[in-house]
Amino acid sequence: MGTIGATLLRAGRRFVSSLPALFGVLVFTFLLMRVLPGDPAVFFASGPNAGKEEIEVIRRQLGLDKPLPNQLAIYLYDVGRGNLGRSMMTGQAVAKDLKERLPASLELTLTALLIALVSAVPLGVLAALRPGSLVDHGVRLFCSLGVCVPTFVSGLLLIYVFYYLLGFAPDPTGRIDIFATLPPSRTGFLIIDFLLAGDLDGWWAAARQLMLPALTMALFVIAPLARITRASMLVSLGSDFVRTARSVGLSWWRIVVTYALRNAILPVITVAGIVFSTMLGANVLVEKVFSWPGVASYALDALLVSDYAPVQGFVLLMATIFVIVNLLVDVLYGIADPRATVA
Amino acid sequence: QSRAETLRYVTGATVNTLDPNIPGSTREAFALSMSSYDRLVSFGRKQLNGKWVFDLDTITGELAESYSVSADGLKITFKLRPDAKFQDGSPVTAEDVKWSLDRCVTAPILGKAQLLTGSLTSADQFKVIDPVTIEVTLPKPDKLALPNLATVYPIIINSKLAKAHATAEDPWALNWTKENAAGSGAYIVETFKPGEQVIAKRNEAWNRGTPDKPAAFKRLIIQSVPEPATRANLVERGDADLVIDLQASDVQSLEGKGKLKVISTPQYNAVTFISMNNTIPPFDNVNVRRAIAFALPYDDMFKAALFGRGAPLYGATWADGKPPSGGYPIPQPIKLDLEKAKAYLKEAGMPDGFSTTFSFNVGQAATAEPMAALVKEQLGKIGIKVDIQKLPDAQMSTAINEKKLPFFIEGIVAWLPSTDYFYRNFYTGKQRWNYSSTDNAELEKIAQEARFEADKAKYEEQGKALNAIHFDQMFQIPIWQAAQDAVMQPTVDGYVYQFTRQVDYRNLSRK
Amino acid sequence: MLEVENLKVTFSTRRGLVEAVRGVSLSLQPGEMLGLVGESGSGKSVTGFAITHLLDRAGHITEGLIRFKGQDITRAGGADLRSLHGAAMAMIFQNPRAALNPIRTVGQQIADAILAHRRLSRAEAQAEALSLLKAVQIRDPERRMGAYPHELSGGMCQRVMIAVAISCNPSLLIADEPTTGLDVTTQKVVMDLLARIAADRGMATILITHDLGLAARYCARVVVMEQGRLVEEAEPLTLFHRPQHPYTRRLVAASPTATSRIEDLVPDGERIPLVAVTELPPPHGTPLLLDVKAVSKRFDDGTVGVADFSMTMRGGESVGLVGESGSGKSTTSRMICRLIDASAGEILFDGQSIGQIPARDFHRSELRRDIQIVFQDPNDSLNPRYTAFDCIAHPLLRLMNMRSGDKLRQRVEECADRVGLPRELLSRFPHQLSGGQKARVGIARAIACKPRLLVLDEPTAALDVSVQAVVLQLLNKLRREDNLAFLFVSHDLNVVRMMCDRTIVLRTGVIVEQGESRALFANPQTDYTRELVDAVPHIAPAPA
Amino acid sequence: MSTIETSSTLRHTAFVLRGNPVTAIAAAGALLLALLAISAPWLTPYDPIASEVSAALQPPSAAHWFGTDQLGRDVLSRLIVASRLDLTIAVTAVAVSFALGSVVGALCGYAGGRLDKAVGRFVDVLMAFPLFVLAMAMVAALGNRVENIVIATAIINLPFYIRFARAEVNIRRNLGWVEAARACGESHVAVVLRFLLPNVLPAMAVQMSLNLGWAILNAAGLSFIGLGVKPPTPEWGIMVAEGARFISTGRWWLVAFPGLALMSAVLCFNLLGDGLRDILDPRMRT
Ligand SMILES: Nc1ncnc2c1ncn2[C@@H]1O[C@H](COP(=O)(O)OP(=O)(O)OP(=O)(O)O)[C@@H](O)[C@H]1O
Ligand SMILES: Nc1ncnc2c1ncn2[C@@H]1O[C@H](COP(=O)(O)OP(=O)(O)OP(=O)(O)O)[C@@H](O)[C@H]1O
Ligand SMILES: [Mg+2]
Ligand SMILES: [Mg+2]
Repeated sequence: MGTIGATLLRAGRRFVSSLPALFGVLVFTFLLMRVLPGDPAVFFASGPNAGKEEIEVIRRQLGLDKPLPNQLAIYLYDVGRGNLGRSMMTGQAVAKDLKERLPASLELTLTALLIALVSAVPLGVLAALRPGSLVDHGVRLFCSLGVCVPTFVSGLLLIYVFYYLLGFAPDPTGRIDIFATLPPSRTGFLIIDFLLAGDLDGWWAAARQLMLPALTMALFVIAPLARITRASMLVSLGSDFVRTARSVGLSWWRIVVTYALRNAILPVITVAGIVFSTMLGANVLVEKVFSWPGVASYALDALLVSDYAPVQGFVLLMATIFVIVNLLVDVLYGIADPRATVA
Repeated sequence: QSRAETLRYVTGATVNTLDPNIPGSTREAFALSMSSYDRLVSFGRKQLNGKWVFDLDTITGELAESYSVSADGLKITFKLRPDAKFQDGSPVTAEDVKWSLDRCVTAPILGKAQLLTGSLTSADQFKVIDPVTIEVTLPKPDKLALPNLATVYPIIINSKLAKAHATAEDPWALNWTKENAAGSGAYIVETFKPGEQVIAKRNEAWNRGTPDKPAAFKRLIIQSVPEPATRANLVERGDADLVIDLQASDVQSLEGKGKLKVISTPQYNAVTFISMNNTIPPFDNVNVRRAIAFALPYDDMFKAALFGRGAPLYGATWADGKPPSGGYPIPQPIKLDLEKAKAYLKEAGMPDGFSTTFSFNVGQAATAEPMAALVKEQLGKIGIKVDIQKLPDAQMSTAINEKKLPFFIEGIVAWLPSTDYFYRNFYTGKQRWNYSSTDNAELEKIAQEARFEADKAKYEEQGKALNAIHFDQMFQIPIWQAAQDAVMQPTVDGYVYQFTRQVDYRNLSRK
Repeated sequence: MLEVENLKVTFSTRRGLVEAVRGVSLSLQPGEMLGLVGESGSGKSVTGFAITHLLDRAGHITEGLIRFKGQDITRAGGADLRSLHGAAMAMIFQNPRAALNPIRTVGQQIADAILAHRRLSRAEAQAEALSLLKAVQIRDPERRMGAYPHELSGGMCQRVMIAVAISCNPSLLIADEPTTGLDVTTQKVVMDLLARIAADRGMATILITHDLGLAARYCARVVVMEQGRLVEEAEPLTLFHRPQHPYTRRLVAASPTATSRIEDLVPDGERIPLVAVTELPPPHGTPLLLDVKAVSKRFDDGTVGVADFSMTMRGGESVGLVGESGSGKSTTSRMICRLIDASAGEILFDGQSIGQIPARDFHRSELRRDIQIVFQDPNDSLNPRYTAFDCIAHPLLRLMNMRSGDKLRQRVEECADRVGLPRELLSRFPHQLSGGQKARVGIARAIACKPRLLVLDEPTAALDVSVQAVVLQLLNKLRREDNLAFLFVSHDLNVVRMMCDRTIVLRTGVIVEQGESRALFANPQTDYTRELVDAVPHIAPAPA
Repeated sequence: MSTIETSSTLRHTAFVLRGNPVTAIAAAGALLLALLAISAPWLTPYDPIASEVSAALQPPSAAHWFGTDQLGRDVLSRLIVASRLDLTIAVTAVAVSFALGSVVGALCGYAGGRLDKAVGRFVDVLMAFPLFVLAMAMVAALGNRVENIVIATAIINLPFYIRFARAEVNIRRNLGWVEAARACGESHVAVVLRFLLPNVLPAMAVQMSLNLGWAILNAAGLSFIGLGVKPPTPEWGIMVAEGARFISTGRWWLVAFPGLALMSAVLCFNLLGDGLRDILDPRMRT
């Protein structure tokens, strides 16, 4: 109980200490967007015959007619009230857009991470058990191959092979077959919602849809995860306490899993946290290729047309998730390693 | 509904609003609004080179059962269909029409600038005569007035519904119509997810199609698929029914396979330019512009960028050097002729060339990038050093609006393509669409005169004069009208090339 | 019970095969405690691991025979091995904290070991574990069951380790340096416990250690190893008083005892002749070389490292600083050496206040070259990217403004000669040098620019006794030749007694006692000092 | 460096490579790549930017080994020339972020205190950014010139180097030899830059070689969304991105060859990492 309390306390403290970073991100994005040479008012006032007047109207609508410090103050005030502004591109409130799209991104990223972890950890362990052997080199090569293909290429290739040539995969157009009926939205995660609704066919359809994009992303992150698993597994296999475990005759499985792996898992958690955060932001390309209605592709489109509010909202969201993931990693750390609570 | 009764249309763009008037509306939003809203009138269709295209000259009633133009051309009277109903079942009245048109010319929305070109500027011009009759008054006869009412913007909105959602700051309920359709159109929007998809079902009560019956497809799915190669795969595998924005190379290969129906129509109302800003040196020198016009690798560009899909606007021969027609655009007597180009450069006092930047839009990269590479290579041969700039869309439009780009690729499109309309809107004034920043008094004068010219022959002469000035001054270089390649399942029928350069879903049916 | 015959172990390494054990034969009776001593690298641990089959993957038994209770287990594997491990023979390792799984509770780990060999329920195993904890005399065993290793002190960890090892009643226990890393006081307690448990349960024990004193105190029989070979086997008294083998002789001589002098540590042949012996204390009235007035150090995190520490030193004087781990010895020496700033107090060197110059700027001070330091661990006191030559030349370049060239080379070689470092080693990198060689480089570096005060922070703690002996002797010689003043930090009281005129005893940053070394150790005034002195294991005095 | 040392370095390198075939292959690949980049202008069979539209989109043949692209340019020639730009981008981006990140990180790790906290905050802000989006925004803001792509890539790599250097220096700052350097009269700054940094370099080499690959991928990603280097400059990422769109029309050579080039480069760098550490670390030497 004491340790849980301490962990929570630490997490809380860490959260508070990351607030300035969030604020920094907020301001920095705001400024960065204004530095972009594109003027959203001009872009969006691009109907035929749009003239100065239309541009002015939009500018006023976006609040761009005010001096920069005022804009910033208004923006901060709005954000404080949970209003992230409106997207010119979709015409919706950014908060609403993000809320609708975040589950898609999260579902994809989490699945990818899961696939990556499930394959990377055993591979890493395998490599660590026989360092320098053929297995080790093989694992290294396999993982490195995954990380050296740009995701958009592997994505397009997977589509070409599994959808176009073989027809195994459903059409790569988003989260669910367009003709399927959606389950009542409870979590926003389709594969969970379908399960809750007891619709197994729907679940299977959603899972199939998820497979290729998740695989594309997973391929890209197996390498760092396997690498860190191998490295920390090597350390913990070589450590004194594993030798102790051997000296008292524990079974092989127990030594590898309970003793070595559980100790080796800490850095893996850290890296998984980092990987998760970067994936969430960097899966723009995968989302584009698979027409996945996620937040990253949303932000990319907005960025290209200098639609400020969505980009700002997206970055803030990502930063918040980053902070939350860090907290989570901390808490996991606390659970996985009793020593962490002392530090 | 069965799959056969559904039309699945995939596109790289997205529908971002249900009200086409909202600033920032996309072309896809326009297309959807054609089906979700009705207008008073609509364009007819005609066959051109064996393909159906919209016909500017036939204007038929849509919500109007009939219309009449007074002899002096100052009054247009519309009789509404008595049986027309909004999608919520309430009847369409003249009040609704007046409110909608008032809104179009007063609210700060896109329709305002458009209707202006048809002399429709004020709410006073619209008068309710009785519940099914409305009268439009014009300050002077304007042949674009009626066509303007067939364009995308003057949608007829269910005014009672809209007013219920109006607020003091937003008297025209713009915020509400953005996300809610309150029209009488052929399709009722069911799901609207900007950036993902729109799903609409057929409005069974709608009967304003050509043979007075509802649209053919029971359901309509408009889906955003950003990756063009994926769109091609979808339609090839039969998962999508229709797509119009494929890459030229994919269209070529799909056409070659012969499994699908491919209808390619040059975009008659659109022109792609290599533009030069006539106020930025050295492009302020007419001879430089001429030199460029004769130094561009037209054929190569056409082949490499468009795979030969479209209508070239170069390589014509004008007998006795005069424009053969008063239409716009017409093919120009320009071609790759480096000797000539060098001569012009010399005349311009720059025999050794100069350096400049050449810009294009990231969104257009698929065609613009090979073009730019070719332009750079060719111009290099006459000493013009070109630095290629690839700009994100918003930056490009901002830079163009601020007249900062000397040399770039751009395109124009006119919904009401008449010669004077093109010249007035794209060659005059300090505004964004005057890409070349042309300021030519003679051109402006003739164009303004032509606007209200009723005599066809005279109009033709004016058009020729404008074309002659254009060629002489070479403000910018029209290069082609790219093709609109509609690729569809062989079963899909009724595709018509529309002024919006989008699909009008109401035209389509399945054999 | 255990018989080992002509055991040979090789390791395949990147540099080819390394023969670590080259023919060891020994035997052990039930209930006997055998000492296995020798210097670092002599193959003690490898012998232990080979017997228990815990060698690294790279290691192989190439020859020999291991018989355990009459059974040949040389090539045992799989299930045999597992039942052998723990149930028949167990091992206790050097660093107890590292040898325990940091993320499992003490109770779980003991229970794991029990469950590996006996069919019990978890609860029964836990109960058994608790009784084991009681057996190793841990205070408050119920509470400790749920504790993690990091929550325990080093001594407690070692007790837990013992509990794990004896959990299945093995008949053979191999304790590989069970007390290195522990305080002298804790060492005694743990060893006593181990001896008692072994006796109670009739376990045969092999005690691996490099501390002859320890072996002498607890073992009935001691074998000495050198470079993978057994060189001598005897009872401790015989061994220490009449060593047969030259290696044993050297080893015995090098181990400091309560009465030994520096000169005794090294066999006659290797003794360095003292040039000028100025045993006399400097005359009264000479100005103080170092005057430390009430300095204290409080770290950023609030820990008080040293509080109100005062001392004085004269030129050529040698002062020892002793105390248990964490008592502030290093902190004090680093403050005096001007590597960190004191939070309060004043330091005068040669009459000048050097405490006022911030440590950040002290490198520019004239006095920098007068105060030099030699560090505890020779392994990390040399820049891995510098050759020995570079290391020694470094202060010359920086503090004496010498340029690279013949003169520098000459000076470096001279220093190397003075510390007895062969010149051909100068081009080597630290990892290519032995511990003793590295220590010499460190000393050469410190004396290169002829300082007046040398601070030595446990300069021999990581060295073997024989190397330590040589280094101590060397230091002593240098001190006398150059009339250097030493501030000598160590936890080995015997060494301090030999090296220092005066000794200061520190405890949690506070001076407990100080005085003339010999007197202080002969007759400690405080309990703390007495405990320190008593805990040092000695080879029993020779029978008269 | 004396000749003794260089020869021992070489011997050591050879030793490491022999013991680790994967690294050896990767090293050979990287070397080949570097040679290719250096001698690119003399190797290309055709002018990489000269178009020949009549010969566009030809499959591999004896004349054009890797086929031709949309403008009839020789894919092989473009590939070879692109190696130059790609390696330049990768190497400069990594060099910039390494130079800046390691120095700042090392100083922070050594000094601790307020500087450390301030920089830590800055790094937090950077880390909290979705990095690829940051790169996109920066390229969009600054214009898609090669320098800007390099800067953007460098900035998004920066936090890793700062953190890494900070951590590595932090654990070493109290080691004997560091204090010894101080006692030998070195200032704090000199200790950090001349003593600590070179010692953390081997560990960072792994990160660097990974980042080299990553930088190339990053540039490719930017190209894919249209923010890559400007045409007609040949660059692998652009070639792959353009070629990827031709997959469905069966013009596989447009994506396959640039894709393979890019892949093998990234693969080499990735696999090189571990070996590089062994080579650079003097402690691994005999
Ligand atoms: N895993 C290994 N690989 C290669 N050589 C090894 C390995 N383990 C030990 N050795 C070598 O075996 C020899 C004996 O080592 P061992 O650990 O037994 O020494 P030790 O007597 O226990 O010394 P210490 O007192 O330092 O513990 C040493 O020279 C060492 O280098
Ligand atoms: N940088 C630091 N920050 C905070 N506390 C420190 C720091 N350095 C030392 N301490 C604390 O100051 C106290 C004295 O430490 P010091 O290193 O001087 O002990 P020591 O006597 O040299 O011990 P040992 O024999 O283990 O070397 C310890 O409690 C230690 O934890
Ligand atoms: Mg040992
Ligand atoms: Mg210390």
